[in-house]
Amino acid sequence: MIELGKYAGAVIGAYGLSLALLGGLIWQTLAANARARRDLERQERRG
Amino acid sequence: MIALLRRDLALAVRAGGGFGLGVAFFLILCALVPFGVGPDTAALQPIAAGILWLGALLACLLSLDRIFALDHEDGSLDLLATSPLPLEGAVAVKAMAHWITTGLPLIVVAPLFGILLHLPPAAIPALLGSLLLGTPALSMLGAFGAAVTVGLRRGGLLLSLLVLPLYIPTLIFGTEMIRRGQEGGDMGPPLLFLAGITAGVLAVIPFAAAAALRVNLR
Amino acid sequence: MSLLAVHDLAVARGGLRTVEGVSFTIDAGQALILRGPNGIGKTTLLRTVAGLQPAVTGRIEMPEDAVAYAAHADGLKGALTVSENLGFWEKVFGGGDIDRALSAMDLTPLADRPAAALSAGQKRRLGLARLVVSRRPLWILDEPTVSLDAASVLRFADMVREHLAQGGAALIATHIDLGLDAQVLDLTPFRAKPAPATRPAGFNEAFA
Amino acid sequence: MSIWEYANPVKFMRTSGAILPWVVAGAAVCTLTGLVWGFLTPDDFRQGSTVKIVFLHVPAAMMAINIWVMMLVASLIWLIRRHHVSALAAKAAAPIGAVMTLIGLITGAVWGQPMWGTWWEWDPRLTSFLILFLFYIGYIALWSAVEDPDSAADLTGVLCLVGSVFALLSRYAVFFWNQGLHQGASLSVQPGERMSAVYRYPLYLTMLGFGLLFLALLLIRTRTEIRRRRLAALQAREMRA
Repeated sequence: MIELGKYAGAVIGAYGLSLALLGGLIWQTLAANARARRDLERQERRG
Repeated sequence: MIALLRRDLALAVRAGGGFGLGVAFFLILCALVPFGVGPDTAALQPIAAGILWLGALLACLLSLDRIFALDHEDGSLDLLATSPLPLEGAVAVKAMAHWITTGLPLIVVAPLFGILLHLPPAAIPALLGSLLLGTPALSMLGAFGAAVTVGLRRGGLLLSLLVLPLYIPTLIFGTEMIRRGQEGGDMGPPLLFLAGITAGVLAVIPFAAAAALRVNLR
Repeated sequence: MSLLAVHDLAVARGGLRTVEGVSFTIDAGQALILRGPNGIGKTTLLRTVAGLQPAVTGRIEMPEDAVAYAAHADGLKGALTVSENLGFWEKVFGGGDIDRALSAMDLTPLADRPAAALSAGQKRRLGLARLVVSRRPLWILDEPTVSLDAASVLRFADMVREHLAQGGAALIATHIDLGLDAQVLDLTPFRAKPAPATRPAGFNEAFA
Repeated sequence: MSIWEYANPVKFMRTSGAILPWVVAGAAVCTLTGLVWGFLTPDDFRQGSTVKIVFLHVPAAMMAINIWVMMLVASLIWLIRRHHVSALAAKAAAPIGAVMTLIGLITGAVWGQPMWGTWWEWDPRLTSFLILFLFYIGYIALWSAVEDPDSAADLTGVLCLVGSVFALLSRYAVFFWNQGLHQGASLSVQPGERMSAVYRYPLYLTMLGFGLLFLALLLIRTRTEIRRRRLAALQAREMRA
């Protein structure tokens, strides 16, 4: 494990928050995409 | 154009509240601040300029949605759009009517409220000058926001969200000018910036607002 | 000489074209009545010709500043009196005869009433009186007789007839017979076909 | 063949579908490698381990501004040439830009905390990013408030134009208002001194990674918007028929 010194909390916090935000964005993007694809396919099968 | 200005002013007077409401809101805001921060001159004086500008800005925001909403509802906007008046001109005139009914009364009472907030008398010319130069831009930017959100159901809140960020430069230079007037600093640069922003806004924003109105009319 | 010439016009509502291939001309002294079922796009067509929204394709030719438009909303301010309301539009449109407009729609006795105190039919009459004040040659009217009683409809028809006699023209969407000597255009055959468009009218056509 | 043909939804779907896996792979490799490499760099003698935050802060801040510029260009293309995909791309980019701005703000505040002694300082750079964030929020809110897609595209386009001018203006105003505590150019740790190669190369890698990540997310989100639009269009057609 690398030594972060006295700023460990700040560094880990910054990485943690940022990666959580990025992860949330990616998850939302993929979920919305999957949903849109599913809805569209259902509509196209019907019509 | 003059006919439109006179009609809007007459409507503001007759519908009541046009002139008074903004000023009343401004008064309440200025009266509440000392309750929040304490009655000491030492606490009030440094923030007086900021409070006065914020109060003017919020009072101006209150009546923005009425600039176009009423005319949109009763169909006047359609008729204005087919009239010989260019829509850009109509936007400018309606923003001017808004300034006369809200901005101008605020400027008149601002020195009075400045005394309430312990603003030193030396800063009052700067206060008047900054409001006089800055508030026309507030009305015009507000007219742009109103044009974008006219006809939307949740328009009111969205209007504030869109317009307030646009007010930031005017707010910064306006309060900076008073602060410098208070401290006897050089008011030139903020004054020039404020005048420049207002001039630019008055020249360009009517076109953007008219474009947004045309989109919302079709 | 024709006051309005429309060539191969297509108009859209909600990003989908409603009617297409519409062509007609209206000469001075003529009126054209538009008919068609609800939702076919009469209002959209009128708004397009009035210049309130862009046409999808086609050309609209008319002299500049020729249109006076009147639709469901009368553009009245309740806080102003009847004559102040007319006076405002008279100034905006550059001069017409308010007294003549008032008498044309039998509003003279009401001239000093605030518009808010008028009944729905009286408001409508005031909205139509504005047409006289505008002094525009081409009247574009969308269901002008809504909430008018039989006597007012006759009065309105007289007003249109007088306008036509003075060299004006009118394009009217209405379902009732005004007793005008007018051509009738039924929009039903022009209903837009859901064929792929080379120039989409909006998102709904670009992505379908 | 002209570049404008990619503004056709069908062509866009085909092309973006073909390049998407490569972009995703590139984004994952560059971002992850860059961040891990950056995390393993030695501490700066003055800033200690907080220097590691630069590998998030600088790319996110760079993308926050670049994405707004991209939205401005896309809005202009829509307003002038009426390419529908362009308007949807601007819509799709906005939430990515907002998240990047937020990351820039958070990392900036955390990075400054040990030096400034406070979690938030009204430093002009941080403040102008806060203002940029407000503009992103307004833009996204306007898109979701207007129901008619054509009007929404036009109105947000106009807002993006006006907002760009005022975002820039606010930036100057904020620098006038409060001269900063922030360090000067982003690529130097100390003013006037170039960043050493130990930090520079992983930083370049994360910048490339964030750029590719944005491209990947943008393509996916634009595809989502196109599908949603197509669904709405099919339903509108059904209603009309």
